[in-house]
Amino acid sequence: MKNGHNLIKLEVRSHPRYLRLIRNATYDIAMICGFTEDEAKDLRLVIDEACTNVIKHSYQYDYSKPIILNFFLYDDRFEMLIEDCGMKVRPSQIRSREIDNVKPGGLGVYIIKKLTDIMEYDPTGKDGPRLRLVKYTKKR
Amino acid sequence: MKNGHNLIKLEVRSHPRYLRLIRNATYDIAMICGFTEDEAKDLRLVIDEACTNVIKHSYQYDYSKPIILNFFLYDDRFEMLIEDCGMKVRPSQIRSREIDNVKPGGLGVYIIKKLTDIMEYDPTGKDGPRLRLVKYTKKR
Amino acid sequence: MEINSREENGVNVIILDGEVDISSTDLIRGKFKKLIDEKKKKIVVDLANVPYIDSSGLGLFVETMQEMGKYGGELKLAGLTDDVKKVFELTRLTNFFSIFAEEKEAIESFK
Amino acid sequence: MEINSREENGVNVIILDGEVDISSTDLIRGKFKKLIDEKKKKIVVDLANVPYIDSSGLGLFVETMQEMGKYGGELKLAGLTDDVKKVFELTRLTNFFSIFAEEKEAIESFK
Ligand SMILES: Nc1ncnc2c1ncn2[C@@H]1O[C@H](COP(=O)(O)OP(=O)(O)O)[C@@H](O)[C@H]1O
Ligand SMILES: Nc1ncnc2c1ncn2[C@@H]1O[C@H](COP(=O)(O)OP(=O)(O)O)[C@@H](O)[C@H]1O
Repeated sequence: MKNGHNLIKLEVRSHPRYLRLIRNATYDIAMICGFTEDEAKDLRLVIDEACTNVIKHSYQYDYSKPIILNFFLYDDRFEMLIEDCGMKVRPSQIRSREIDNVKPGGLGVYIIKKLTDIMEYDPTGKDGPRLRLVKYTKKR
Repeated sequence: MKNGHNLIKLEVRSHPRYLRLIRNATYDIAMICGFTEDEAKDLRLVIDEACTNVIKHSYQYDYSKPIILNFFLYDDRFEMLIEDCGMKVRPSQIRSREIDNVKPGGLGVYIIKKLTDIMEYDPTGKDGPRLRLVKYTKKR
Repeated sequence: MEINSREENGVNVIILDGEVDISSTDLIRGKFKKLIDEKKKKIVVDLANVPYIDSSGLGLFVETMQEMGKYGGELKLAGLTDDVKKVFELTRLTNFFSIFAEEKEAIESFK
Repeated sequence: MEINSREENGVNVIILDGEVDISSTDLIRGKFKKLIDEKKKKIVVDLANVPYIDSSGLGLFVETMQEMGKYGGELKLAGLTDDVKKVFELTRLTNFFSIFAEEKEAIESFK
């Protein structure tokens, strides 16, 4: 299966009730793309963490804003591009805390980084910030 | 939960491998919208039949074309708008066969009509034909 | 879609595992075609592990049944899950096919 | 998310049923808050029916554990499914919490 073009697009509002839909869709897409069940579950968690951060940080819990998810499959990698039109921050501000200094928050970015190969936050998108997440496929 | 605006948009290519994703997403969305499990399963079947017809008839099995699904929730109804950019036919051509004259094909439109309250095929959309499916919510 | 098959007492049993839609009907059709080419008269399709079916699956069974009818064969269905049974009922195909709760019963009915 | 609870031998058992993410953490937090307000020292959370958890759920447990620590209480976890356990391992929280295979063991460990 070789595809360089935009595979799938999912647009929802920034309401937590859509997280489950987003997770299930991501899992299905990852399975279609040939990832193993475990890898698909990892990507399901990654997208949840990324969208939760959009709701919390970018939209400050405003549940009525758009979240646009784009899924691309290339020969060597799977990409997820998460677009929103909320608050932009400096990329350096998207960072996880020290993992061994246990605190209630600050685990989302850590999980995303741990389970993907590239995490790139770009605040300069036309409509708002975008988070680009890349996972290389096994065949690499 | 009251929403008059576009709830959710899902865009995929016209490949059968996406049918499962489309079905699962529709099921999740219907559940979010407050339908019962049985109703959500009906809507899952309806969307499968509609998208299968787009792949077969509108795109003549070209698997690389866009299918755009829009889900709306109004106070009294749930709407699915299925857009493609393939062949347009006269609305009268979208019709099921006589159900008691058993033949291999011709069950899709019958199922769609049976499980929804309104089925409207509009070949005059800007980019191509659109199928509008409406299911009233119980609270009506 | 995973397809397994075996022969038991002269009955060809086809066991389907997975959802049936146009992404899997060609595979299943291929399996049926072989049996039809060999003019097999007794086929049982075990649907116990089929959680979902759409009209393309129903159409395939109707098609196969009608092809088999031409040489006096019959396709019987077994083990339908509730969701799958509902689609057969919706399209009034429950009368067109012999449907059994268990694969075993379907096989024995051919005796 | 469905939450059930009971008291057994002075231990407050919270049984969660469903996926844990920010759509359910407020509900769970409310349950914990009541017990913390009453300075309950022994809480067991039964996660056997939680197929999924994200960092907002982990954060909530850490928060609750730390609040309870202030008055000498402890939160213990039981029945983690494989997928949920993996998220605890990924974030190295398996050492931070006392984790038990069965709810019963977790309750008894408080004796
Ligand atoms: N989409 C985002 N927009 C703005 N800031 C973000 C976004 N995602 C993460 N951040 C920043 O990165 C920090 C770390 O995020 P995370 O690890 O998920 O922990 P938490 O959300 O619990 O603080 C956040 O506190 C926030 O400052
Ligand atoms: N999206 C579509 N575009 C063009 N024609 C369609 C479309 N959907 C249905 N039709 C027409 O309606 C007929 C009935 O469709 P259906 O009941 O699904 O049965 P089948 O697809 O097996 O023929 C089709 O044969 C076709 O002519």
